[in-house]
Amino acid sequence: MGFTELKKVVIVTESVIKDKVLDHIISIGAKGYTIDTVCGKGERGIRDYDTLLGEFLRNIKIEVLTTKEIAEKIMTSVVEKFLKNYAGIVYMHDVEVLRPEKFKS
Amino acid sequence: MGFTELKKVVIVTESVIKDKVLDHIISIGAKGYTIDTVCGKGERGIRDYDTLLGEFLRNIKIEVLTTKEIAEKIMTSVVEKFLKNYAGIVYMHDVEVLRPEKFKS
Amino acid sequence: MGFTELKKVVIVTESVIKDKVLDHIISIGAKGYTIDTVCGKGERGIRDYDTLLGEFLRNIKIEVLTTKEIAEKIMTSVVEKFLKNYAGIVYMHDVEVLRPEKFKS
Amino acid sequence: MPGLFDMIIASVLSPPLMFFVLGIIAVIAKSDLKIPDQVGTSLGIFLLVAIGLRSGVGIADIGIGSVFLPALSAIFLGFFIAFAGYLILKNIFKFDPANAGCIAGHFGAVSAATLAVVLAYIDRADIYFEPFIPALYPFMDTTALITGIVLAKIGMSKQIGSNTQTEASLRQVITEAVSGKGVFLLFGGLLIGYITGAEGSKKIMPFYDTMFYGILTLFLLDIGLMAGKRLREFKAVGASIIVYTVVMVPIHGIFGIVVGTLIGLSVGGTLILAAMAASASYISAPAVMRAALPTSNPSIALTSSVLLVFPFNASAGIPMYHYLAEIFAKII
Amino acid sequence: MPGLFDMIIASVLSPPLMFFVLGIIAVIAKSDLKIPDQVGTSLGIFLLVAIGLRSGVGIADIGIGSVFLPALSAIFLGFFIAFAGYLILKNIFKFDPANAGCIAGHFGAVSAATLAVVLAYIDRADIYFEPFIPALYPFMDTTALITGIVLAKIGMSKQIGSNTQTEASLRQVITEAVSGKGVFLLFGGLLIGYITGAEGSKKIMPFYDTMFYGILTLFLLDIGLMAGKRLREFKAVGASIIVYTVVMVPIHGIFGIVVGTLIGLSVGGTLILAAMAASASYISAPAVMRAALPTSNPSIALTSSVLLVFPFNASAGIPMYHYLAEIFAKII
Amino acid sequence: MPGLFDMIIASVLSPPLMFFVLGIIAVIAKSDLKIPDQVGTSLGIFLLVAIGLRSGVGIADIGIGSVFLPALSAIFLGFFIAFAGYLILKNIFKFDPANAGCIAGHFGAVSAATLAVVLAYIDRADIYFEPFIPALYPFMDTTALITGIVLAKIGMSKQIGSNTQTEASLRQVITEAVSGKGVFLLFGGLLIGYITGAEGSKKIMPFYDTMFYGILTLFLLDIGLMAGKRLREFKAVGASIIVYTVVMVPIHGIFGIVVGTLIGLSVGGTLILAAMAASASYISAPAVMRAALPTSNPSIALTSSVLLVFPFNASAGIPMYHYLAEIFAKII
Ligand SMILES: Nc1ncnc2c1ncn2[C@@H]1O[C@H](COP(=O)(O)O)[C@@H](O)[C@H]1O
Ligand SMILES: Nc1ncnc2c1ncn2[C@@H]1O[C@H](COP(=O)(O)O)[C@@H](O)[C@H]1O
Ligand SMILES: Nc1ncnc2c1ncn2[C@@H]1O[C@H](COP(=O)(O)O)[C@@H](O)[C@H]1O
Ligand code: NA
Ligand code: NA
Ligand code: NA
Repeated sequence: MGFTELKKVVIVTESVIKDKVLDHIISIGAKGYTIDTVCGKGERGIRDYDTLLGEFLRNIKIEVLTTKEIAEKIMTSVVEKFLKNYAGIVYMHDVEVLRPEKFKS
Repeated sequence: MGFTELKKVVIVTESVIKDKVLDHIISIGAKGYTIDTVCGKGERGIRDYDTLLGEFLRNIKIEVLTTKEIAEKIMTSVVEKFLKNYAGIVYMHDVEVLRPEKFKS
Repeated sequence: MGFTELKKVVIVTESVIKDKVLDHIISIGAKGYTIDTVCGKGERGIRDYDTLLGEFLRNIKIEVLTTKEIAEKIMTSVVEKFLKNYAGIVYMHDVEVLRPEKFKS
Repeated sequence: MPGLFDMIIASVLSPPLMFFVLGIIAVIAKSDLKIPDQVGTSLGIFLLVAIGLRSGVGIADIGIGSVFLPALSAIFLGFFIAFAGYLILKNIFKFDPANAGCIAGHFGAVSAATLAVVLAYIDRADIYFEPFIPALYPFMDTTALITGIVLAKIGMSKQIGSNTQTEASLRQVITEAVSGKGVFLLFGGLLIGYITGAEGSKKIMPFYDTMFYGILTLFLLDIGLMAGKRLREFKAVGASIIVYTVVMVPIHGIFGIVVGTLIGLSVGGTLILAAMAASASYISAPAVMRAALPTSNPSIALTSSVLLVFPFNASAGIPMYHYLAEIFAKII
Repeated sequence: MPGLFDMIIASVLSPPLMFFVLGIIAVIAKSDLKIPDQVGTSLGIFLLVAIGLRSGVGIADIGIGSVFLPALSAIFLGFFIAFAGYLILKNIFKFDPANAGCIAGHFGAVSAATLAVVLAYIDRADIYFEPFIPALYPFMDTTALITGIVLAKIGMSKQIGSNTQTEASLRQVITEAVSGKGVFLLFGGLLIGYITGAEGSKKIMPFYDTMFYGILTLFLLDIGLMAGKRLREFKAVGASIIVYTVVMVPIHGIFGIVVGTLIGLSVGGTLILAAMAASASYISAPAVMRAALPTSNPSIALTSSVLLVFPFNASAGIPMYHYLAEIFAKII
Repeated sequence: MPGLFDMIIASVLSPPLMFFVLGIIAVIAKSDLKIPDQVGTSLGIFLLVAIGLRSGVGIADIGIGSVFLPALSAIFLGFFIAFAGYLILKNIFKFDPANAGCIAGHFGAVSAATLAVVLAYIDRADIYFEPFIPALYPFMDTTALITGIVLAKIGMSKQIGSNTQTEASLRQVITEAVSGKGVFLLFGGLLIGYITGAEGSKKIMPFYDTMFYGILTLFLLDIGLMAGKRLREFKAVGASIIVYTVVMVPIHGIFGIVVGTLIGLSVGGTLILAAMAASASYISAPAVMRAALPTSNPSIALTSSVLLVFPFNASAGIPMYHYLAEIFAKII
């Protein structure tokens, strides 16, 4: 088993658009994702979900391991499609994996 | 204080084997870890823990900062020992730390 | 939209100093952060928050995207100011972002 | 009936409102108090199920026929308040369509906490009401949210000169509004209460009844904490929303009184209808609006709902509507 | 005693089952309703402690001696259902050892929700039962899980021709099954109820008694939500499990009736024993099996347990076992 | 009054203490049982609000004047226990200032669980107490925490020869101690109970009263689980803390009895005051101390509080204080 280089894309955005974002990244070609609920602060102020408001002030963090091409496509399209109107950031970096076929179509 | 390069290994796998995986990475030489509960999707479908089933459909994400050698050993052995039968991924990337002695035996 | 290289700094430390650490990194020049509650193990033993003790044995993980200069300043100052007396680690690595202006003063 | 002033004082000094105030004080005093979020959510679930069950048992008693006209009226009120609100906010206060629809939807929709508070009020005042009235909540609430969203989408599509997307997502808007947690629980509890009736639900009602007022206090403590956190957003609310709130909330209440009296409800029933009409939503509406209207900022409506509308209704509003409902009942 | 058909209708229309159905509907209607997971877990904790306490107080009343034979019978039932299930699943339905043991363990184990539902049924029907019977749950449950796991491990080691690992981990399997949350809470509650007795536990029982049925409704709502989410997995279940379920669940119930009647339990006690035997576990068993048998897929057993076994038992099954228990009691 | 020995046995066999023990056993037995953390936190919130409300209603009854002297005494006890503790720990047991202050603060502060347990004890023993006594908790608790922190800071600044930072943060220390969740809830409940009185709170008290003992059992189960997890830290506690605990806890209780008797409290009131004085905090104090005194290690105090102080007080301590309070009442 050798190590293969892939990209990890991270998206932090509003919980209310969770399903739309997940459908979107799968449609672009991601084979999976890992997701968690987080809090944060950015241009749009503090987003801290510990209230009755449920999803409203909650952030999600989505991590996707995928190829460089799909990673770049995810980044640009997520900014275009979602981050104009919704709070969020997106970034990526290199990672090394075993079993690269798990992450490719 | 200068910056030293180390590896960060990330393991996402099933919560039911949490203790076994943690014991394993410590036994290989990791000095610590950070762990959290996450949801996700991959080859084995959606794993979303918000149910009565407790650990059954829950993922954990384990992050370990360690040397390159131990990192590689963790990756290959975790795939061998656990990821044949359990859902999961493992990957690593470079990080820079201060106080490198904290992470080495 | 081209990709710009920035640093991601990660701090894992005790929940009781959350506000102080957040104020500190903002004062140094970070424009935002993402924060979550985690468990972990290190030099100071196991820190697992699932008890009545609230913050006492809870870790937080803070992630900050920022420039290399500020990242380095955050790392050294957090070690100086907090990690002498409180459990914790801090590390950083490169990431690529779109819209770099979001992360700079 | 005691004087209006005494009724207001009694409302202000009732445990539920005092717990709300305690929550606000906790935030101001920088206390680390919080109701853990999963527990807060569950308190709300409990209250909605309890209200639903009680109403369902009530309907089983008096027959489903008498619910028809009141349900229509609730739909009318939800629609009318949101529709008028949209026009006022867009044309008089110059909001863009997305924010006009968003705010109008919040004000037309119903606050579950206000509904619980008015039920506690009525119980204290010991006046009769048709037991199914609380069950009108979903009708008014859903209609208002859909109206606000649809009007906003129409307004936006007019501006950018296209309505393809609007058509496509209208069904989704309606589905989401109808299947929203609050509406679903109240309807579900209602159905179960209706089907099992007083006899069948006998074993479970002690739980829901004994705990109702106590749970309400903790729920309002939680809402108070949320309201307290919104205080720092208050300056962002802006004069126009404050004016809109102060003028329209009592008018919405009066709409409710007029409609309730005209369709022949008792004073108690009319009062509940008025409180629902006057209330503005803040728990479910913000997330619904944020998802449906990406360019809207529900923070404004939310802050106003929880810092102005709720405290007003829970203190002076409800006794006022009660007072007016008595008068109207005599006139008509 | 009313006719069987009426008894079934009454069960279907009882609040607990209706809340279960409401949960399923919520998922189908794509409602965002969920019982927060920590709260759902706590509802289960409450029910187990309440059942344990009540049983313990009961045993304190009648003396511990009379529990011995019933406990042995529960162990026998747990062992027998899992053992027979393993052979049937492996030899007739051609499952591999890991999955045969996994599924057989689920069906031999006990569903706490079914236990709560049969207690609610008995309370409604107002029939006598030996108060310690619910305390047999841990005996039957633990035995079945261990039997399923051990048989699977033996079957697997035969296939790969080695049994070193099996020996080593048998102790671990037993420890885990016995210290599992459900078993532990019921036993713990039992002990406390037994030691403190009716007098000592007087102060705490109003809490556990008043809230039992209400908590049960919310718990079943949560189980309904979980069941609803499993619907999309239903096609993965496969014909063989469906056949196994449909044929074996009533037979397991009848085993329970026969054993209960033979050892001289009352009709009520026999009915509870039968419901436990017929029930299949879905809350704790999947995680236990997934950890102990890495190559098994507990999803299949889980889906069948919650979508077939539980609804059958909670609607038609329990009245049927009641009916048969009455008949058997007369025959023997 | 039954003999001391019988009173101790009755305390040991009371459901609350047995649930505490059950929690410890669960950890030892490696059970996967846990009370989900948000729910555990909420159980504590419930208990504090309930105690506060009850006391407030009590004060409304007897007038606020009679609270003044007892409140002063509680402040005195909190200060004195922390102050004496600091001196003893620093000079006799040779702790550094930070840890001396940290430990002394924990022992001067009050455990809400012990307060609830002594209330359950008194209710069982059916003896009278001034209803406002539980409301003294915040006075004693806050004073002790602040005293411990301030003494530690003074001690530290002496060592490093500077006290600028101490001055600056004293206000912060006090603010944090006073606005801490526990203190805030008890005070808040108290105020609401006081303002609404018995009549106004009639609707909500059934909830708080019916559930108090039941919630207490689950809360103590949770504390037992936490205590069990601390077992592995026990060897880190060290002989000096064990000696300090064993000697000082009963002495703290006796301080409470003396003060209570001197200011003319009833035996019941004196007993509650003594239990508060003898108790040591473990839920809120550790995080407060960890934040305020970065070089302290609250684990030591915490482990001792929950594994030594609480079990002692909840079993033998409270009956002993009761016994002594009766004697003192006769002497003075
Ligand atoms: N510089 C940053 N570093 C880390 N996370 C950030 C940063 N800026 C924003 N975020 C995260 O992205 C969310 C939305 O950001 P924004 O759109 O800037 O309000 C915030 O709530 C944070 O969770
Ligand atoms: N491409 C991916 N990117 C990020 N996380 C993944 C990916 N694939 C799988 N995962 C995570 O690993 C878990 C197990 O994956 P699998 O074994 O493929 O089902 C999933 O539930 C996800 O949390
Ligand atoms: N080698 C490591 N890898 C990942 N996380 C670590 C490591 N060491 C420590 N941590 C995290 O940092 C926290 C504090 O570490 P420490 O100060 O070493 O006790 C731990 O509870 C972990 O969450
Ligand atoms: Na309204
Ligand atoms: Na069974
Ligand atoms: Na004390």
